[in-house]
Amino acid sequence: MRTFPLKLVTIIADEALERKLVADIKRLGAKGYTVGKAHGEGAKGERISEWEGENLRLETIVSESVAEKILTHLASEYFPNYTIIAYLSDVAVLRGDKFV
Amino acid sequence: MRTFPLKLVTIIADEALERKLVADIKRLGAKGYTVGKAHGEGAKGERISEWEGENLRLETIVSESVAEKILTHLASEYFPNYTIIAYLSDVAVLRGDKFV
Amino acid sequence: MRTFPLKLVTIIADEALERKLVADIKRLGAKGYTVGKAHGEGAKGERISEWEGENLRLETIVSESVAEKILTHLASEYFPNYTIIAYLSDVAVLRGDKFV
Amino acid sequence: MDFQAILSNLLSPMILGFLLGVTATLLKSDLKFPEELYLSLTIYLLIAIGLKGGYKLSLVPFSAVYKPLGMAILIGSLIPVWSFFILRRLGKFDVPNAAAIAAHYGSVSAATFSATLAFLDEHETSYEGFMPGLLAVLEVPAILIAIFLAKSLDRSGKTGSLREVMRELLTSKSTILLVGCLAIGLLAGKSGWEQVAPFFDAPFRGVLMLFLLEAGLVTGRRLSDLKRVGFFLIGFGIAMPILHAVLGLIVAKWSGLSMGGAMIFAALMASASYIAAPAACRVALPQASPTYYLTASLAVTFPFNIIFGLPIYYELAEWLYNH
Amino acid sequence: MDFQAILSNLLSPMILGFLLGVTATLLKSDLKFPEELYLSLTIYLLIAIGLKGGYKLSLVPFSAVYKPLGMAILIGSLIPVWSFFILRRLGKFDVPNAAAIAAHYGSVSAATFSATLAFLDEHETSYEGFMPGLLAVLEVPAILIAIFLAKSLDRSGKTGSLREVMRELLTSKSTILLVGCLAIGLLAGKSGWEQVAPFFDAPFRGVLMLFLLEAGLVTGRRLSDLKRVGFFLIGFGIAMPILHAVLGLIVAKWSGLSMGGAMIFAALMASASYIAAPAACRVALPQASPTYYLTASLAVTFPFNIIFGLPIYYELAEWLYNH
Amino acid sequence: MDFQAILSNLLSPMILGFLLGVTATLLKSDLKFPEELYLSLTIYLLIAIGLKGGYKLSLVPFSAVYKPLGMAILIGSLIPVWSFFILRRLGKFDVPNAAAIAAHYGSVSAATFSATLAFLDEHETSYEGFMPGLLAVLEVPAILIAIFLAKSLDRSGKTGSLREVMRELLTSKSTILLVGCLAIGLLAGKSGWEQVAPFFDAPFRGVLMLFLLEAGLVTGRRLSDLKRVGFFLIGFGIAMPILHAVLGLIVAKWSGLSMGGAMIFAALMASASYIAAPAACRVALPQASPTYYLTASLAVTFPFNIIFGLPIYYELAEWLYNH
Ligand SMILES: Nc1ncnc2c1ncn2[C@@H]1O[C@H](COP(=O)(O)O)[C@@H](O)[C@H]1O
Ligand SMILES: Nc1ncnc2c1ncn2[C@@H]1O[C@H](COP(=O)(O)O)[C@@H](O)[C@H]1O
Ligand SMILES: Nc1ncnc2c1ncn2[C@@H]1O[C@H](COP(=O)(O)O)[C@@H](O)[C@H]1O
Ligand code: NA
Ligand code: NA
Ligand code: NA
Repeated sequence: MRTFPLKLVTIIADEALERKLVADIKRLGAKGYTVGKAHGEGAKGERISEWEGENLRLETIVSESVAEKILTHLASEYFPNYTIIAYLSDVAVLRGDKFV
Repeated sequence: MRTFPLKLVTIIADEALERKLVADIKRLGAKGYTVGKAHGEGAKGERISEWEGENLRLETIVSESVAEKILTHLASEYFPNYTIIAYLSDVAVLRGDKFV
Repeated sequence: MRTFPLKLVTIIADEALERKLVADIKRLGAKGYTVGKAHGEGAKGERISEWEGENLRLETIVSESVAEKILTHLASEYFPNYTIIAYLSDVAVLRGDKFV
Repeated sequence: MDFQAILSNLLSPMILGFLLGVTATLLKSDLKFPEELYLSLTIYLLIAIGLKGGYKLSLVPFSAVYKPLGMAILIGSLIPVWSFFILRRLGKFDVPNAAAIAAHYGSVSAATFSATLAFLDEHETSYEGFMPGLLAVLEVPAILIAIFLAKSLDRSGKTGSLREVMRELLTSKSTILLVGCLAIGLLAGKSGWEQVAPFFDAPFRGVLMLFLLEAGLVTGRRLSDLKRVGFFLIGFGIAMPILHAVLGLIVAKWSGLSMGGAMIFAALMASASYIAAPAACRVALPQASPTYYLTASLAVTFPFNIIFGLPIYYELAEWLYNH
Repeated sequence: MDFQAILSNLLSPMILGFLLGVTATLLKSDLKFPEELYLSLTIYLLIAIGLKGGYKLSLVPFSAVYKPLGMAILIGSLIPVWSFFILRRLGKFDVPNAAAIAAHYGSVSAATFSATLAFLDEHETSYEGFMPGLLAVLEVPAILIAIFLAKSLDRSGKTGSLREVMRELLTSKSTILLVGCLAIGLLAGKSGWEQVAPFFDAPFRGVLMLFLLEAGLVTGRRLSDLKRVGFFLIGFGIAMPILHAVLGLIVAKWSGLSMGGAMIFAALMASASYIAAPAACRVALPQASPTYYLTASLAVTFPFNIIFGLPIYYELAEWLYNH
Repeated sequence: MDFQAILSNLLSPMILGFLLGVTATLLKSDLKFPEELYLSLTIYLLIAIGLKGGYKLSLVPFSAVYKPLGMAILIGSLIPVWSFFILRRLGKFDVPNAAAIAAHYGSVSAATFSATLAFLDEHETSYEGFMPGLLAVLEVPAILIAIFLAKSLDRSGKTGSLREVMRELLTSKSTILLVGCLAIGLLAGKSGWEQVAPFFDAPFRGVLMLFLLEAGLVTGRRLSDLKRVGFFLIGFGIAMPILHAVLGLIVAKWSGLSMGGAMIFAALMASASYIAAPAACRVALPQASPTYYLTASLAVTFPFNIIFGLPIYYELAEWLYNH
């Protein structure tokens, strides 16, 4: 089975940011994304889930260059103000052309 | 702590496929799996969650050869028709024998 | 964009263990964590979700040494008795200092 | 046609709730129902319909049931056949899409059924208590027939086995709840019904309003697909219900149903499935596109039926029964 | 034994709902309740029981309560002891499993309690209003005692601290809701109760039916484990409830309870926990297998109690109170 | 001040439910409502308020509405201005935090509104049916004004565009449900209202109790933040509601509202938003810390209003209307 090496960008952020984040990553070149619900704790302490909404966990598989663009954008536009973290990992996908 | 290198196969697919997918990956050698809910967007556009059901995000930790079999099977049986993507990543587990 | 290599520890366990697990990983040095819901099947067979509660999927990004400590602790305190698995993967984060 | 009747139907809280849902989506509101609430409302409606139907069934002689039941199954089995050929020939749809759409129009919608009950209650028109039995029975055959058509004509082997599909349909959520609760209502009788009626009867129309609000939210999101599905399918989604309703009214009168019963019979024939058929098609006909079958059934036929269809069918029924 | 009584109980919508749930699972139906619906129904039932119990408690003299309360705690504390030794000696279970099962049988089930209330309402038998107080009080001690037994006998150190367990039990969802709402009902009195009764009283039995349908779905999934747990545990799961019910009836009469109250007292003794005990055992006795304790309590004792137990205990109570 | 009134309010099931929720959190109970249940309860309350308000609006002459409506918008627009400057000058808050807190106190709380309705029903005091209209109208302007203040004073560019914020507020869940259901109630009239009343009217106070129990759970978790927010904000969270209520009462009387209507008007002015404002601030003022605005509105003002505020405002209203 031939697989293609790509980057998985995982973003954990305030649920209220979903629309904005999705619009931004699409603009930067992501061809798709997957979102799940999550809650957690970080520097800003535990979120009080229901009344404020929970976190989301957004994953998008992209090429290295798009991953770079997404991280740069997050670092400048989101990190200073919003409850958000992001990380990269390596994945191997079938049908690499679907994602780039 | 001694860890063992294994493959994590992540499958994102239409929730309606859960039974079928679980049966298939077990048959191909997976010893366990974990499923969470997700929604997302890809080539087929956004899913209208509630009425059609959401996506699922299935993870299974397997040996490299089982991972290979699962991907090959997905590529031939699922990719042509269903809403589905799959990718591989490297993980290190404790108690490697539990997974193979 | 400069990124820092860190470890992502993923723990899949009985939902009832959330408090205990969170307390333990914090004590061992984790600066944050993210939890999502999941269900699954492993050596102990399928969980009967609603009445017993589901599984949780806890992720924490930590330094290699903290990851080591968490795994060692899980192996001795949790693995013998509880429904739990854990694995490590490599991730690259922005702002590495946030996590160590 | 009496526009008064359409207008007065438009002003029922259920229809207004549906329109509010559509409007909210068009305004890009963040209003969203939790998936679990939608599932819970569906479970509630199916149980409530089943229990009340079963209880009412326990009150009437069973002999009246055979004829309408048989006719319902007959028409329900024919609708997917002619729909399939119309979609293939006139609509130029490929086999999987034609079959999937045909499955939806042959099967029935519990939401439309509920709206019909509320409509008749509001018009103080009585009806046979066993109609939920027809709802339960009509869900399955059309889907099986449509999938069978697709399989006979498309031998690519990519469709699931018919046997499997049948098993899944017969044990599907809606069949189990409807048939099971019909049986419970029948067995538990009057004293049983009275124990649960404060939960399953009195609040029914309020819950239905909530449900239709959510249905409106989903429909609204489908509206943008209308341009993609093309004029043919939109026309199909309006013409077929009217045709099937007229057919239903005639057959219902011939079967000896009351006017209220005939109205329900017609609405069932006119309705397109939104629970069982999409679920079955996603698994058994994965090549068929939800854009076609869901948009037609949710964004065209469902609103048409509950907004314009019900008062029209009611007028037709009155006309038929008074001549 | 009067089979009429069992049959008539079988035909209540609640029991039929339970059986429908079991049937759906056996048919491998995809019918599933969202976890959140199940949690919401549990919250509703606990609050409704608590509020009504508190309100009724505000109507009767408090002096009548001491004796049955004391006896309930006494028996509730002894049940896990003898159950534990029976399971060890006759059942050959290891310490953690014996303790976990004993914890379940000593503790009580709010679902069985609710079904008993519905049963008595249907039979127009009155009962003391303070019975929900017993339900609240009986949940905790048996679990603590069983875990204490396990800890004393098993020094491997793998069990959580008893103090921690006690704190968790006393602040658990069910204790907080039951005790808290008993207090609310008591404080808010008649005018308070009337404000919330249309939500927490009238629909109670309908909601209970929905809940038991879900309970049936879960029980059905456990049935396949019956062969794994063996005959001993199945027998245990039927014999012990009967024994505890008879004991309960005698003690209840001695404590001065009415026949209806005695019936509830007996049903509480006979019931096995399904909320508090599993939650506690998962954390405090992780070596114990849910296959044993959940299958016994959910797939054997719970259905036995609500289907056969209730009419049997009722007959026994009638016999006892008319002699 | 009449302590009897406060005590009797304290003994309503709704307030006791709230206190139970707070207590449960302080006891570190695992009691938690599924997020979906909370969302569903919110949807229910908003629809129920809207429908009933719309129906009642259909009964009264519309001419009575203009004056109170205009005054409500006027005061609702001024509250954030003076609150902002008080918070900046006296409270030493930075611009984003002062603006976010001001947005909360200028906007209104549907939960406080619901509790006020229940309070008046319990005191058999009638009120104008169109008050939910004020609730709907008052939610938005204060938030816009507060965000506008923040933007004018803070040019770092990190805030979202005001236009975007306005669009999101006008199409937000609560606005859509309130305004939409007001319209539905108005259009559907008496016969429409009667169809849905068994679901949206009779159980209202019971559902409200459930909702306030959950509100108590969330408030309890915020209590630990009280020490972090400091004395100034706690004082602000108590003094401003009283001030705004007194202002509200005077203006309401001047506008020709009945005593019950004036009480609701005052409670609206006194209340701080908990749905629309936090949602807007999270996105538009991300630099503002939820610790301040949520703790003040949820852990100080909300409990103060429903526990002490309602009876106090009622006394004041009685005094004002009898002199
Ligand atoms: N590039 C991507 N990254 C992450 N998830 C994706 C991506 N593309 C598709 N998906 C997920 O896979 C599902 C099916 O994709 P598709 O078949 O392309 O519509 C979507 O609903 C997404 O949840
Ligand atoms: N091979 C695997 N891959 C992914 N998840 C697994 C695997 N094995 C077990 N799990 C998860 O871990 C939980 C506990 O496993 P076990 O203790 O083996 O029953 C299961 O319920 C699954 O969610
Ligand atoms: N070290 C970490 N590992 C995993 N998730 C984290 C970590 N730190 C923060 N998070 C997640 O990111 C969210 C925001 O973090 P923060 O902005 O630091 O409060 C938290 O609610 C967590 O869900
Ligand atoms: Na049809
Ligand atoms: Na017991
Ligand atoms: Na205000």
